[in-house]
Amino acid sequence: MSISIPAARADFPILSTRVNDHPLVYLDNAATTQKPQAVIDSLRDYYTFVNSNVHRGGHTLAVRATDMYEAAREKVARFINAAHAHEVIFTRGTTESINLVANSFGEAFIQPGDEIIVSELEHHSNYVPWFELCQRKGARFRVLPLTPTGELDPDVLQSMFTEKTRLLALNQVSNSLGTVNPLETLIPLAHAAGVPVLVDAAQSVQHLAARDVQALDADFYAFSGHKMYAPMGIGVLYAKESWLEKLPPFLYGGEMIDQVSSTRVTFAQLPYKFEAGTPNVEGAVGLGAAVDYLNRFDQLELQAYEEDLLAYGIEQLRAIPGLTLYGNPRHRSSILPFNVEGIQHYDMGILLDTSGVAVRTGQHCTQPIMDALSISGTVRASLALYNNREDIDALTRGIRRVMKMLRR
Amino acid sequence: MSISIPAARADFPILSTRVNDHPLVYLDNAATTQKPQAVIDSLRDYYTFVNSNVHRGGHTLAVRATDMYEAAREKVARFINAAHAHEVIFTRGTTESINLVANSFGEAFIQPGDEIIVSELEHHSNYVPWFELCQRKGARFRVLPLTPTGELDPDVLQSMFTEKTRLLALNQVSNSLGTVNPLETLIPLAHAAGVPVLVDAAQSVQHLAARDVQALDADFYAFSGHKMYAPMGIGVLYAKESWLEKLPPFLYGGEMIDQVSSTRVTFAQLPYKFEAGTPNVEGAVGLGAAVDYLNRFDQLELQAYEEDLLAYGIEQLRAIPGLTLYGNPRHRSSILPFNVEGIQHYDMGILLDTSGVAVRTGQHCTQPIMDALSISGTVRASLALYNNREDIDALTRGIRRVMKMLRR
Amino acid sequence: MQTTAEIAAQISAEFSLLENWEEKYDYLIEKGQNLPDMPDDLKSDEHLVKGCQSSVWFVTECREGRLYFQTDSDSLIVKGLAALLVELLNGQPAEAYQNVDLSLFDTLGFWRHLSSQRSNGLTAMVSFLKAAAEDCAAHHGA
Amino acid sequence: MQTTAEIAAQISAEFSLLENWEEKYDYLIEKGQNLPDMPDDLKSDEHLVKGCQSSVWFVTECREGRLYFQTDSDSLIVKGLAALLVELLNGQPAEAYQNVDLSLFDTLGFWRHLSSQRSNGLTAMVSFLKAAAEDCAAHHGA
Ligand SMILES: Cc1ncc(COP(=O)(O)O)c(C=O)c1O
Ligand SMILES: Cc1ncc(COP(=O)(O)O)c(C=O)c1O
Repeated sequence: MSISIPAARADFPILSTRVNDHPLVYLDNAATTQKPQAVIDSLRDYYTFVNSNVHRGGHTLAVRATDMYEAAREKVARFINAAHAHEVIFTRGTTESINLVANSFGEAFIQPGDEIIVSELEHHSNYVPWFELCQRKGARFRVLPLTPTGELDPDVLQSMFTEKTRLLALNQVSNSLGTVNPLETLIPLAHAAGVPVLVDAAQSVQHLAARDVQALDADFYAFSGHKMYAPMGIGVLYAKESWLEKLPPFLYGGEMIDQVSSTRVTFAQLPYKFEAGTPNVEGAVGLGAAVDYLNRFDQLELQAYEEDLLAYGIEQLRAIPGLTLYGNPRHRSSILPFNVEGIQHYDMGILLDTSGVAVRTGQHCTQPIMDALSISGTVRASLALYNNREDIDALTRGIRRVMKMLRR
Repeated sequence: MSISIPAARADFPILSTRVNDHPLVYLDNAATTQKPQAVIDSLRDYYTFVNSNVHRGGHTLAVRATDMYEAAREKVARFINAAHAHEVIFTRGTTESINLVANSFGEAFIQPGDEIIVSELEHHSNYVPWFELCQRKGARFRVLPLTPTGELDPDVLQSMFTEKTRLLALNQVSNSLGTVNPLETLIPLAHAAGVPVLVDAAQSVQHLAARDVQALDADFYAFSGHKMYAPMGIGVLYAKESWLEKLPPFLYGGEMIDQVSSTRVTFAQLPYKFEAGTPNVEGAVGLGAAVDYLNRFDQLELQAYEEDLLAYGIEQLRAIPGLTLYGNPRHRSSILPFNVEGIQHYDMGILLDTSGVAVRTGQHCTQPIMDALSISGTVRASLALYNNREDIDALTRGIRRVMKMLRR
Repeated sequence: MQTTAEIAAQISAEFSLLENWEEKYDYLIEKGQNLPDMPDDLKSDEHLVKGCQSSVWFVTECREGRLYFQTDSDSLIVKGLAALLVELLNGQPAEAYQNVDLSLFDTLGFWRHLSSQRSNGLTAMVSFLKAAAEDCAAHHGA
Repeated sequence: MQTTAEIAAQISAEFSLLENWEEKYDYLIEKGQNLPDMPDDLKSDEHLVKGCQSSVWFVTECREGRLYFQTDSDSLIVKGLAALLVELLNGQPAEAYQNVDLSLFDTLGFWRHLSSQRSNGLTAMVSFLKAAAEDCAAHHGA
């Protein structure tokens, strides 16, 4: 049963705070989303009734904590339709998930002369780990360029595959432009060339219903809890079982160990092999609560609501004279990147804040995109399920006010 | 101003829950501690009033979140008396902290034929990362053996240093035996041999007042929030500035980047160079709240209280016929490891749990110690500041009851 | 021979008479203590089923599509659980192993308590027996 | 020439007349806009002080132990802050730079708002000026 989307706003206590004597208009959701009361309460309840380290067997609280931790894994597995719960590895976030693959996959499979392709649309977290891996291994770092509309061209990608290509890393939604990449085309192209694909889903898993990793046939799928209404400090690496079996561990210690002596070490089974040290049980529980929260909505309805709001935002921003909206992809999700002629993005951000409107400004950890667009940065408004047309109106009102202030 | 220690028990809401129809007697503190209400509330307040991604400048919430994150870093720096706040790197926990050093230090400084010394007292998290580093680099992995009392012998350590020794990794307190290692002797020995020292402080930073990293002259000092009354998913690597300047980054992406192009990447200044991706702001805030909480006590008084309780526990356990208490170090902290003749440790743990007493059983991620003692595991009761003599009495009563049940 | 379902019902009935955790564990441990000890020479790595905190050994034998087994553990509690498995399954046809309904352990309260998705001592034991039963059925069918 | 403390008091007094955030920013931006633009050829990497979200350039000159500087930024807000630094410090003796009391920015409200331990645009600017002043003092003293 789905609940009404506009009513969801009341689930997020922070949205009723005031900032600089104005009601908070939170449009920095691509950086991190706010948390529903159900998630906040899940943390309190965890520490008030359950908290324990997870371990094999043991006392009642330990069993309860372990069960909650593993139940969270199963919720996440179902949310992205993983074939097995043990294909879900808990990490700190997208950045760690990608670094895990860059290290473990890189160690096992990258040789001098090999090639790795990333797109020019990537966040630094899905760019620099591959750049550095290539440096370490003497491999070739290749960048699939943006088109003028801010999209990726499947034909260009096709032309870049060689028999040396070992991996394609790209996002599902760009955090700077909002471009939704056509994974349903790109992944089969890569697979036809024998190339596995890592998908950075940091900006998609919370917005697109198309998060079925089996339907997408993604080899690796990485995302962060804190961008999907869950707490900070928890994230996910999904990987196909066949890859996880083949990759060496990333970090060593704690629960990922099977046997240890001074001459020989063996590792635990999946998923524990990739979860060294005490896991963030609290974070996993909170992520599970966020998945439960999201599951209260009809997923297609939620996506339609957000797309409608985005379309409204695009329309309202385009009506402002002198405003440039960056990118013009066929399919865009949740991101409104712009500048107003003669107004530096940082100034716009600071002055919007004086009326309670929270946006992010700068390069958004995507310097390659900024270089491709020959700009120093953008103002970025980004949406979540609790935003509504009034938020967009507050944004455009704020922009017009800043324009009046600065253009004298 | 210090508050009374016995009264502190009321600050921990979970301690008033019941388990299996008995009041919870939580003696699994070495695995993870419970959280005071102040820490639990700090999480709720963070998400209700502040939550935002930290970034450079930006809107009001982002500035507040950044300030709280950096204030937490300063609290931690003062707590361990670091010379600079930027010597405090936030990680997920001890395991990640140690892996960070094993990777970055290992990458920069370990050559084939070099030697790394760890002690036989180490947790797998401070053993396996060095073992694996040695495997990768063709270096020699050397283990400083336990003495029969469960201690480390400075003379033996001295004899192990060669001109090839590059690092000594050891804990301040053993999680399996409670041995307090004489760092004030061992670190100078290592430094005299030109060997830097990594200290695993996972079991000491919450118990010993001797956590002044400058007085100890530790090169690296690693610990976990969740074992010191803070949330899960946050930990610390302290390292001397001079080391942090020299080490290459560990993970790549997000806020640790300065400039990026397809041919060149440069990194941010300390501490950000070592904090890739969205940090766990919530965790840092909770850790800051835990430090504030601990600072309400007189630190020497707190240590004396815990040592007195430990002495009582040792006395009471030794009075049980057929019980072996492991290790007999001159200085012991917080850990009571034992077995009762004829009773498997797992059975003891499960049956103690039926009367609400939570202990941990097994190898405690220290297989080398178990091998050295020729046992398959122990029952471990471990103390925190909220424990009292009644908890010890509940433990010994429970043990006697189990003995009656099993010895027919 | 009774079916596993019948045996399960019987064990449940016995258990329902016990009043508290202590009595339940007492009963479980007694079950284990009544099981004959396995000769030490059979307690080899080959027969060890990797548990977590305790060791448990199984020696199986397949006769005419039925699987028989002996078992032992250094833990009395695990041995008690293993003893329930003996009661339930020993000498049953291979299909009975595949279809065994573990909700019995749920009712006893031990399942939730002694196992968890992470610890799975019981799961490991049952998986081992299922694999052995599959082998047994395959040989018998062939 | 007035001391920095006197100038700071004067700026504070002016600011205290402003009623809200908008007016304060208005005033700050006006300060920036009144500052002469720096010729483009001086806006080189050599003179760039690494800020975070905006670029700010400083060209300094040391005369008889006093430090003079020009500054510019692509951000009007940063340029306004830089203009306050010009009012406060330009042409002061090197010691004045070392001892500058940044609590002025606190009172204005901008310090907390525009900077944070992480963003430190203002911190970066002041550190840069302090280093230049130190150089200046060293050369003058020598
Ligand atoms: C001595 C010691 N070192 C390292 C660790 C690992 O800490 P964590 O699991 O928090 O990473 C522990 C905790 O189990 C420990 O007791
Ligand atoms: C597309 C994309 N990838 C990766 C990341 C990094 O995520 P995190 O900082 O949570 O590790 C982000 C978030 O900033 C992102 O937007």
